Amino acid sequence: MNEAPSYLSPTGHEIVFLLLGVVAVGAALLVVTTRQVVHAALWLVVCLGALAGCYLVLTAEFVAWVQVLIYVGAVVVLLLFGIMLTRAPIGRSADLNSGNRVVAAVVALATAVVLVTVVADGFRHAYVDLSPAGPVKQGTAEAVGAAVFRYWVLPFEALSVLLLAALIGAIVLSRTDIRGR
Amino acid sequence: MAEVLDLVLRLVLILAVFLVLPLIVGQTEHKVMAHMQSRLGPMYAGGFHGWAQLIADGVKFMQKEDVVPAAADRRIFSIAPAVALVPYLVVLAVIPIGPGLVGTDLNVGLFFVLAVMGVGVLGSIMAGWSSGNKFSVLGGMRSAAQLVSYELPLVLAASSVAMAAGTLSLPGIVEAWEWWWLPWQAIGLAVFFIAGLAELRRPPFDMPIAESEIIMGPMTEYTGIRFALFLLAEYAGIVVLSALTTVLFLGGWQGPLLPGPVWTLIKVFALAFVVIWVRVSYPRLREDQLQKLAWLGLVPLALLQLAITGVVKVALA
Amino acid sequence: MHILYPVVVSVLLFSIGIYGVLARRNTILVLMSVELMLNAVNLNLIAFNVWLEDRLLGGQVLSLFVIVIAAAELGVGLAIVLAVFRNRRTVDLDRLRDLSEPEPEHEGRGDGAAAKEGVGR
Amino acid sequence: MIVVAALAVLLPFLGAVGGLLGPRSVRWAAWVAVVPAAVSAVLAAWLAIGRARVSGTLTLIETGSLPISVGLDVTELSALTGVLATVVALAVQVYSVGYMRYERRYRSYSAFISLFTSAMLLVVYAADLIVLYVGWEIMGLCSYLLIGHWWEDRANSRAAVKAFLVTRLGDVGFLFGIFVLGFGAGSFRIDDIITRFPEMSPATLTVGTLLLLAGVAGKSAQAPLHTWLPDAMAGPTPISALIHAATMVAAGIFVVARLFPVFAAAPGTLTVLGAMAALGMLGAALAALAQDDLKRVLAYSTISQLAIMAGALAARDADAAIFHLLTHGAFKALLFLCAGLVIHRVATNLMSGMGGLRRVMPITFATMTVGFAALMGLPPASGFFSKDAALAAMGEAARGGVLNTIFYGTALLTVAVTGAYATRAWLRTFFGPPAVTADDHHTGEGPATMLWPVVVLAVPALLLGFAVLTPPHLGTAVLSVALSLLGAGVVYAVWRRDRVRDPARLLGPLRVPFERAFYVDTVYSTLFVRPVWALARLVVRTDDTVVDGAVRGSGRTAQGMSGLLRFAQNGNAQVYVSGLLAGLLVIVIGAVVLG
Amino acid sequence: MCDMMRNVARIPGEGLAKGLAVTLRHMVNKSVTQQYPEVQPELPPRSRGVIALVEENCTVCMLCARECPDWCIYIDSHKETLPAPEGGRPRARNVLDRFAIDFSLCMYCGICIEVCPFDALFWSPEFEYAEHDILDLLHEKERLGSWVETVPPPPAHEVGAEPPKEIAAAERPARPSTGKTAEARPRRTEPADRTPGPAAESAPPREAGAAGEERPRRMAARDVRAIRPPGALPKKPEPEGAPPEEAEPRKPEAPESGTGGEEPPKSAARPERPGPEERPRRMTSANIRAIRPPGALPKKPEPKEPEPEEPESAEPESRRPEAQRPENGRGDEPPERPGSPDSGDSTS
Repeated sequence: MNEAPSYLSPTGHEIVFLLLGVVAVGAALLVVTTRQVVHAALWLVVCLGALAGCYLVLTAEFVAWVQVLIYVGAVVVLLLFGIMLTRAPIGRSADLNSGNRVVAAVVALATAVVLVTVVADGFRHAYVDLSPAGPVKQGTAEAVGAAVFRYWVLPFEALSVLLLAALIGAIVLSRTDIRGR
Repeated sequence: MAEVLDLVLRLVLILAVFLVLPLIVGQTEHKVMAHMQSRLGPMYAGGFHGWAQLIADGVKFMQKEDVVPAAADRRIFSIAPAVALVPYLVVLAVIPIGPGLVGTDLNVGLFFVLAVMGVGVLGSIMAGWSSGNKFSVLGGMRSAAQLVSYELPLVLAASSVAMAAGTLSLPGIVEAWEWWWLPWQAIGLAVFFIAGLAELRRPPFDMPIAESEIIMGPMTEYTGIRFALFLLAEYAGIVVLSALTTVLFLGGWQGPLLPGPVWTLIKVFALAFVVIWVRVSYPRLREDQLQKLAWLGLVPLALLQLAITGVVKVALA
Repeated sequence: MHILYPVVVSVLLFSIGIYGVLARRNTILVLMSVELMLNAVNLNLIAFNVWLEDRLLGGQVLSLFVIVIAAAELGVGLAIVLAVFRNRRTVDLDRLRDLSEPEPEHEGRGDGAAAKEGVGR
Repeated sequence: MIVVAALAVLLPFLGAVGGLLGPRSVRWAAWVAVVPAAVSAVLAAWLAIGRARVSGTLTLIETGSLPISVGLDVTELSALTGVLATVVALAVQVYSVGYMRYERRYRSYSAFISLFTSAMLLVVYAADLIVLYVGWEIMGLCSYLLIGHWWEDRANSRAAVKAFLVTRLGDVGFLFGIFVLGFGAGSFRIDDIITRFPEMSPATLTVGTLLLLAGVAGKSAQAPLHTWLPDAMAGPTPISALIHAATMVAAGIFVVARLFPVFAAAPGTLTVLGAMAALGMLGAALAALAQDDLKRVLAYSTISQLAIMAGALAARDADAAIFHLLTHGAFKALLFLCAGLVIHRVATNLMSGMGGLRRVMPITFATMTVGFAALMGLPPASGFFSKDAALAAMGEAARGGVLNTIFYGTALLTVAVTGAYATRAWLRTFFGPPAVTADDHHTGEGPATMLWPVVVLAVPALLLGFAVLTPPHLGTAVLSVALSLLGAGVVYAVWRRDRVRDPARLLGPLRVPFERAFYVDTVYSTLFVRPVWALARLVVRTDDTVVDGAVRGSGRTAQGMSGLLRFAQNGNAQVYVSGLLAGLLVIVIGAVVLG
Repeated sequence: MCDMMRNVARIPGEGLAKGLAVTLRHMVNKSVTQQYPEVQPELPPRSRGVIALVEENCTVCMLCARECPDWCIYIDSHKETLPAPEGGRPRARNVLDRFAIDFSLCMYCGICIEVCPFDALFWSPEFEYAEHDILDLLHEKERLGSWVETVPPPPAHEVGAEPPKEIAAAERPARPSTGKTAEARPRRTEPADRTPGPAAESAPPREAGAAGEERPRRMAARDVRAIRPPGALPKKPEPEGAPPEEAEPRKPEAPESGTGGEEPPKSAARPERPGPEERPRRMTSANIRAIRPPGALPKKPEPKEPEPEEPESAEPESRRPEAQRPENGRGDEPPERPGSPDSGDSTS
């Protein structure tokens, strides 16, 4: 692409994004380390909200609000619902981490190192101009809607079938008065 | 500088509206409910028919001791009221009162509103869970179930309007509104309003706080200012719901003779009155009835409305 | 904006998600970690969509799809978790070990585990 | 005519099937046993009288390389042998009706005899070596079954097993010999082999015939493999008659005679055969001299007589061998049946328990005297002529070499010893004081069904020599008769001195080794059986510890290893996924670093 | 047919609409709320507000304390020996030291009042005696005595029934009772009920005089209750006797307003309440005093009924039961029998 400016003079977008990213990563860390199940879900909310902010910075406005609507509004509520149905206790539970923890940490760290290395190597010079003077905004509802229904209709329909299947599956799984016979 | 001033002004205005309107609605509820029950309601505070009752209540709430149960999860318990309240405040920022009289005109305003309102229920779930009280947890779970169920018809009904207007921007929708949308979107109006009531957990959809069985649901353990915040959230919710319904289905500021903002307020208060009226008139729905209403009643109706909207839209085009 | 920023954030989120999936005992927490991983992918998709100025908006549309699929996945996943909880009274992954081979030689341990499970059921 | 031959073979077989599957009554079994044997005998006689060579192929079995033709080929030799077999079989069947009347398992017994007869006829009439081998093996089976008829006695079943195994040992060689000859000639047909043997290399011929010889030695109880036969006396006496006279032992000689052109082309084989014969005839005769058991005397005499036939064959005179085979079949059957009568009478096999029977059993005495005379080769009994022919042939051959001369001398010595043991048995059985008080109900002769066959058999035993109108060779005849009488005289002289005591005492210290048949069994036992036992134990132990140990050890090792692996398979999906991701990482790193 | 039509014509949601209509109608209609502190509630007769004690009538028989299911009545007493009048034997009598009811325990069953053989306990409709401290709900005998002022007269007998003789006795002039207690007492608000318009009642005068004026009305009802209106204390009124002039002028008024009381619509609407409602309190208290002896001493004192107005005669009468007690036997008499005040003896 065009000439990438130095990393040492971040633009406003970058600063905001970095702040949001730090929040997201920190919240994600808390999600996987906190000793309270419900706190994990709430930290997940924070993380997802921060991510939505990241999307906003990246001009993906529509996706950002979908993220808030679906994830924060529905998914996390569902998660909390599940947590409560499975009798999560208030306060710390000592056994939220399995014995696999060290292995998991090693694997995750290795993944992070490898991916960061590879990615940093590959996209060091990639740059996109997000300033209003830059390329046209792409993430408006109009643009996304047009894209979905112009080019992505078939996957969209397939997705609706998938959703239906998931709906029926969830109902069948969770109802106890249906007996397979 | 002017921009900043403008922004500040708008925010202050919104904050004022946010603080004032719920109080008015609350007072209205006190009085209207009393009279509907052949009572007088508050009569003393402030002198004339107890007009300052809610202020007095507020003072009282602030004076009360802030009790946190020993078994509670303190942090979550503390922030839950804020989580319940703030989304409504945020939503108010995008609701237009008159032509150009809007906190900020978002491109995807409707979406924003729905998304942010969905966050509000988190507060009630958090409160319910963190109280360390079985009734509260029950209430929280009922809240969650209710929210998940009613979110769908709410969004569907709203999307019907968006479809009709061809925009997600709230001022845009109001501008596109014509009087004949009333019959056209009547089903959507009903569905949206009822689902909104359910999202607010107002009677008759107050299963989550049903005081006769689970005392006050998520709010059982709350006292003082935090409880007041919950109450405020409820009334703010009424305002937001009424305002949204007005903007989406009733044409917002459109109306003859009177200036736009006045029309908006009139419609908002009329709807708020309906909210109160419904509360007084109907008994609480049972949990299964509640779910049945959502899935067997509102969702099909909303889909029907969508279909109607689509057909008419295509026919007009 | 440097694409490296969102990409690195995404990588970190993904790794954290991996850690959560591997290290958490509670099945619901594992599901949350999976959500983290999905979101990392979403961030990537959007970042590259913006960078490549995709005319079809493939990145954003795909991330929308991912969100929807995540919701569906979570619905089914939670249903499974609840079914497991109903049957076993636990959602600890460590204790859902029907995949393992019973240990024939160490009868004592096997019996203990079986007894525990029996109580669970 | 081929149908007649086929019928002759099949009828006893059907009789065997009928006897085994038919009603349980003894009468029915007897008729089913006797009638097919009789019809078969008539048919065989008809074939023999016809003198025409009958041959035919019933079917052809394609094996891929050499076809097996299931066919019958009745040559002159076959016809005569067939008559012998059927007649002896008929006699035995009839005799058995009386002998085995009160036997519980008479049905299976008679059926096996029928089967035996059928198998023998199949051997005799076979046009193909494979078909012959089938009959050969069936005979082995039947001999096992019949010898072990009274299997309740452990000795009997051991004897049966011994007979089976020893003959089996020979049969292996026999089968391979068949293969060698068959592949050498490109056909299993006997005619083809006989006509094509000149095409074969001498080595092939020698090897093939030697291998065949192993089988022959097994079946005909020749020198190294003879040990089964004395033990086979454990079976019922009629069976001994059948086996030793007409069928099984005859089969070996018959096969050599049948394939004689081939054997004749392999001089090495004939030399071996001669050595075997010389060893067998004298050894067996000496052993017979020392036996106390009447049947064993006869058994060893059979070995000895068969060795004489083999000697004749080795002397390249097949006709003499077959002649002696026929006469021997007749008189040996007679002898056995008479011995059966005697045993029936005195209820013991031991000659020490007999004596003085000539007055009690005159018919038996007469017929058995005829038999012994034939055995000794006294004129005019049939044995005289046939033995004379054989000795003449050997004498003829003796001129050709030192070895053959030794064989001839041995044969002459054997004749003398034969006379001695025959006389000894005769005297000890029928003369002298009656050793045992007779049983009440066994006074006199046996039943008619037993007597008649004896009487009938006595006729050919006495007169068969005249049927072959070859004049005796005077020299050898005189010599042999003289030797025979010399032996007999010595025995008689000894016996005269003390009628009660065994004339075998004459042998002095040699008696025990003679009685034990020169410890051949013991030698075998030490040479083969013990090492084999030891080997077997070793093998068993090896199997137990090494082979099974390896198998078990591999199982145990696998279990142990899987125990290690089981730590990974702990059912925790997270551990699995961890491993998966770690592996993926390694691959990615590898791809990045290397690619 | 009609039913069918009705069924067919039923619109879905009709019931919901009806519900809305009902609430809307109620909202438009006038409320029926009583503004209580301003507008006093109109209590029915025999309202159980608080228990009043006529100390003079109490013989310390302990029946009430024993019968009380809650054990909320506390009685202390001691014996006094009276010198014998007219040269008789000196008599021992019980003197009440303490009589207290704990209203935080009381469940207002009224059993104590029912069992009191000497008409010492009465129901008063007074209910505004709430306290900040629950301990203050323990009413000592002074407080209990002060409630006597508020005890209404009994309701009238049925029409045509023979008027109880107490009424007749009440016609006689009574001795003034304690005006002081009446003033100290909390003012009554009943008159508001009686006055025609509720709006006019809303702010009744709080002066003692007005209260005094209203009180007699309720007292008047006591006439009908007939048997035992407790009244002035026999001895104390005289030392206290300062305020008679207050009571005196009212006496004539009360009958006037009672007889000519045409104006209260509600009292008119309730025919069971006779006119004498308006009778001044003082008079009724005189009545009480007049009636007391017959209630206390069923049979024997009756011939002396006319006299009891004399304070002097009160003493002998009060003594008389004690004098009789030995004759009546030892104190195991059943309490129902009015003429056996023996229990006080046994307890004291």
